Amino acid sequence: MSVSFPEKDRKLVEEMIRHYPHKKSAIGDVLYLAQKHFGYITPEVELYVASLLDLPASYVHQVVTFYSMYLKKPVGKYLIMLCDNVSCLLCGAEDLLGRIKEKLGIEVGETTQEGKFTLWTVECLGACEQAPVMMINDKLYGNLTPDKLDRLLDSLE
Amino acid sequence: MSGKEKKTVKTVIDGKEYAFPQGTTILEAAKSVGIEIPHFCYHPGLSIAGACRMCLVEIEKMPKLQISCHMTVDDGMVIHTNNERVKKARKAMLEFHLVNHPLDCPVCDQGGECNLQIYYMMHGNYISRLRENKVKKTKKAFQIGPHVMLDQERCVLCSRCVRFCQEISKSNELGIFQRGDREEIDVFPDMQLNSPYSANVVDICPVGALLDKDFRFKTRAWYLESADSICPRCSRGCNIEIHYNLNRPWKNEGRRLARLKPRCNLEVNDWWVCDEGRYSFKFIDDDNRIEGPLVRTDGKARNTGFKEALELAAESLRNSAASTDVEIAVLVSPRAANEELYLLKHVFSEQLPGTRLVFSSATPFEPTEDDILRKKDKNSNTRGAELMGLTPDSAQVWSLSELKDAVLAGEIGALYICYHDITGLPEEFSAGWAEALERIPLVVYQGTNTCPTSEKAQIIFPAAAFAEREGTVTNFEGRVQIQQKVFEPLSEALPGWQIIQSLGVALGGSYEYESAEEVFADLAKNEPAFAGLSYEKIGSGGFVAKDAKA
Amino acid sequence: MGNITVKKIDTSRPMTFLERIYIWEILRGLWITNRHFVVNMFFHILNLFGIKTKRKGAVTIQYPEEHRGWHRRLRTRHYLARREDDSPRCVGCMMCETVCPANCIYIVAHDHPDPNVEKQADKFTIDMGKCVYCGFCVEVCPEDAIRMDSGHLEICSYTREDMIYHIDRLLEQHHDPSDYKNHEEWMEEYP
Amino acid sequence: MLGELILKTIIIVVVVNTVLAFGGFLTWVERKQSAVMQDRIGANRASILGLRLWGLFHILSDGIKMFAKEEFIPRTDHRKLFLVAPFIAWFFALMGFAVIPFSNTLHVAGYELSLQIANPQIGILFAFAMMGMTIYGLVLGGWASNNNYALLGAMRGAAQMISYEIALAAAVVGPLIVYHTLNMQEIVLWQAKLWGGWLPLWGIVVQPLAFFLFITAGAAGTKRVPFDLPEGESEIIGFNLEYSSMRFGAFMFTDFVEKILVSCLAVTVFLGGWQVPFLTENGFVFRGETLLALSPLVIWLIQPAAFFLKVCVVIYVLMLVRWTLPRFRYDQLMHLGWKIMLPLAFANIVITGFVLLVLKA
Repeated sequence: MSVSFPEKDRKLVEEMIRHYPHKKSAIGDVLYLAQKHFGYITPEVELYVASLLDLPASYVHQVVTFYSMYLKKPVGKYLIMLCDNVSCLLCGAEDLLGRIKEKLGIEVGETTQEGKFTLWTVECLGACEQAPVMMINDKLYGNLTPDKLDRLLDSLE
Repeated sequence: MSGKEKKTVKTVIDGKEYAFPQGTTILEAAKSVGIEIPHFCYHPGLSIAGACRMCLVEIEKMPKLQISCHMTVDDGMVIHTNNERVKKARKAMLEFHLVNHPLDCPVCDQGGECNLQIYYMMHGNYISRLRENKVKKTKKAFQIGPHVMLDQERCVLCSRCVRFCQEISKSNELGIFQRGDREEIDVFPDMQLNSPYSANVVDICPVGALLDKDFRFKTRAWYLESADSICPRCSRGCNIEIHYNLNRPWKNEGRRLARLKPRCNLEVNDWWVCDEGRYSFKFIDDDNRIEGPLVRTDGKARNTGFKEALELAAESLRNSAASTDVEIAVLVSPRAANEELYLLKHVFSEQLPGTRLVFSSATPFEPTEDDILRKKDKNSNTRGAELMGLTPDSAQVWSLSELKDAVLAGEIGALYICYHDITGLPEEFSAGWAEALERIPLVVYQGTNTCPTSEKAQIIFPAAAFAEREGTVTNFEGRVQIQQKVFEPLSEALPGWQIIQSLGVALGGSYEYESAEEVFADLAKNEPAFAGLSYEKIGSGGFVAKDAKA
Repeated sequence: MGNITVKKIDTSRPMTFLERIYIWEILRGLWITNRHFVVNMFFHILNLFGIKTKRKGAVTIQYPEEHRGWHRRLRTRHYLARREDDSPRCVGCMMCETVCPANCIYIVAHDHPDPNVEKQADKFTIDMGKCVYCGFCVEVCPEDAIRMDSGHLEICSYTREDMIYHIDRLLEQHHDPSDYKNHEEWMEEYP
Repeated sequence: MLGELILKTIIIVVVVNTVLAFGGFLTWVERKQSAVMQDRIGANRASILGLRLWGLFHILSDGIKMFAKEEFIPRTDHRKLFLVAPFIAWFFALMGFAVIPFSNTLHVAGYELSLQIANPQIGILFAFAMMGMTIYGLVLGGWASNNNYALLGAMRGAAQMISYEIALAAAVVGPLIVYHTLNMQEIVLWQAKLWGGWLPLWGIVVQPLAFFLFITAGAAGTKRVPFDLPEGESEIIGFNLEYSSMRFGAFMFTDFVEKILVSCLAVTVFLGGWQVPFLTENGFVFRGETLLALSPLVIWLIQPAAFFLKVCVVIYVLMLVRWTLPRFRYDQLMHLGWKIMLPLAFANIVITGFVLLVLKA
């Protein structure tokens, strides 16, 4: 197998498996770990995960393709997830989206040339009280305005 | 099921009260009293998914409709399977199933045997209310394995095939990937649906999403006629249906037999058949079939007609028998039907006493085996030969190597070969046979197709293939099952029992069997293992011969 | 030709004496046929000498040279239609073969090189000698691929083999709509 | 003697060929006439080098077709009879023309030149005899076909023809009483009389009922529509069921020849034969005044032309009847023949005799 976890992560996987009554229940955690480690989940990674959890590869693939937050393709250093659901839309998400596109020169789903930013639009992020919101990697930013957005993007290295 | 008597419950279905064993699903219960409830995802051989929601029924005092494939009957239940509410729900479900289903019934091989079509005609027959474009997949039909084509657009996501791969073949190639309206059946990237049971997913697919590559576009389902038979490929003796087409000879490249489908027999093969068996029929309409009795003189074979060939064979065999130096050997095949084996045994021992019987269960096929269906012994009737005492276990019967030794010692004057292609067997059996055959003065070959062994024979009799003659075979556990005659033998070929009987008559005996059934009646009389059996008793499900378990 | 009027005859009334002796009626009959002969002959002779008359001596249409227009509903020889991109519309579903009451259609299908088209007819043969022109094949075709408005009525040949139309021949001819008349035009011309 | 032989031979050849050619021509006439009266055009497709001539070449193409078609001969014990039957009918039909006077007698260089093959005293009886003999061809054909339906058709035909033969003969008796002769030429000569100086005393004038009966019975005797039960072209199976090719053609052709014969007889007996009104040996004469003096040779040429014209008119009428009336049913046919025509013919004889007696007295 071409991909494998280092020793440290393998210990972590065993730890995860111990948390659940069934081995296969750990699949979510293990996949997330794999994504962290490999950047995104390729079929090789799925096969590796399957071998760790004694699962059929197709089962792992089902899980991976079901959840949108498992990345199937490489993304930039910063993954911008802009909410375009109703509340955010009403509060100006469209303007924000236009501003990002203009600033970074990419369309939704694309990554900038140097591989720094990837732009996604997502459904509700569960923070409508701060609309419009977006997430960059794991961090949520609310009450955005185009100026605030500019500053935020500029501040990211 | 732990030996305890199951409780019966009284349930009203569509206004009539019936009694069912407790734990029966409503769908099965209704089916047992002749009420078909539409369904896609339910299959009696698989786990219950409840994915398609087509089998909804109304149960009184339950607020919502219930899926009948999962709900079990219970005392006092009042079930409506076909009232307005149920029909409306079903119609709505069908509409959902059809939202993204392409309108390509004309090019779909499932057309004519497609549940979607049937249910649409039953419940819908409406004009689509859909205004949006249907979701189109990037790929239309593509091959996902050696035998299976997948068209994701047609899929209704019943997950039968996924469950088959998980539960029956345990090969897990298929999965339902993505979600929502992008959900699709597929194999894991870069993998193939190549389990030895892969083509079963075609049978269980209720729509045209999974199709047989071999059968693809050859003909249409409604042109085919069906007959019950037994798979000849291994000693499991899976029950099959032979689908054939005689009325439209321009279809299927002129081949009569279009496909084999498994036939449910819970004692033998459940609902399944392996791919090896499924595609084992090609030899029947192959170009190398032997079409007439051939007599080879000076290396040239010519069709002489049965009369001349039989007389020549009888004369030559008698000459060999008259000689005291050499013996006559008969190579018995475990691929022959019980009737043929019986006649071989009797005709030769009665007409040419001292004939040496030789038995070999070697086949040119790979001896694959698993604990699902496939058996290592790739002969359909080894057990039958065993029960008749034709295996080398008994002292009178030689094995192939014993025969070879005798041949090389010049002790064999004539060899009658049934179906065996000796030179085509794996090395351990066939070694040296090419030369050994040359040393036998007279080789008579009875078989269906031309093979290297038949090329070495002086007299060749064309035998009917398993679908062209009636006969019984005995599977590994001693179950005697009937192979029906589906269509007439190719050109001059005759059923094996008829050839042997005619040879017996030519040798001076009197055998007057009119049909395989009569042969079997005698067989049952004279062979203790088959005592009491008859075609009637065997029926379509087969019957385990007495003493077979021993 | 104007509208044809049919004289109403009351057959329930008893015959008059003149009718019963029959001879008078015969003479009347002879008079009618004779009148037709003389009148028609008169126009024939006028036409023979090159005098154009509005009325012709005969209603005959000299068929192979001239023919009446074709009604839109007329079923003529089949042809296989093509798509805009010139590929055959036929997908080889064999519905026409199935429905054909004369069993005169023979189709062998195979894979289309384009995976999105999937299936196509490899051989599509119609035995015109057997065809009964019922039009079921046109009716049943889900792709509108087989049509019976080619405008070819005169199907004849010296051999039976020539009556068997293969796919290339069925694909080559397209219909000529100018020969067709819709119902109103037709009724005007041939009331 | 030799001269007479040569002369007669020439006349025979001329008459026979004329009749046959005219018969062939009639096949075209029949088609065209029916076509014109039915607002059609009729056969016009046969062409030679693009020349169609209103379908005249159909006579030729029909003949070629008849000869070129496969001849089917049934398995029969009477093969020779089968083969010869059509020609028996054909032969006797032609024989009838032997006594028809096509022109007056011309005395040239000691020879009596007349377009009449023979002029026996019993001329008209000979013609009837020959017409009666054609039945044999029909019956033999039907019988030798070895086919029940053909035999039935032949019997039906024979019954019909014999029935009407009687009416036919009886119808002629009236005129014969008037003419007081059986000699055909004399019959024609008798009709040269003018009544009151202007009305030609033709048979039709002195015997109108007989003429009507004669035409009707003649049509029936020659199997013309509406009396075409023996053949029943497409509907009933007739005596010629087993015939094909030219033998069938011979039967067909016999019909046309018989039609001409009946017309010739009708013209001779009732329409003044070759007589042209007011044309005497000196030319056209009206009430003693010579209007137009003509040489005897011209007169001798006008007379056959007149005869031919009269025959054409009769044939036209016969054909007109054919395309007007539907076919009789067999019982109607017999009813008409035996219960109407024959009594009327007898009545005609009685009345004629009575009138003649009165006139004589």
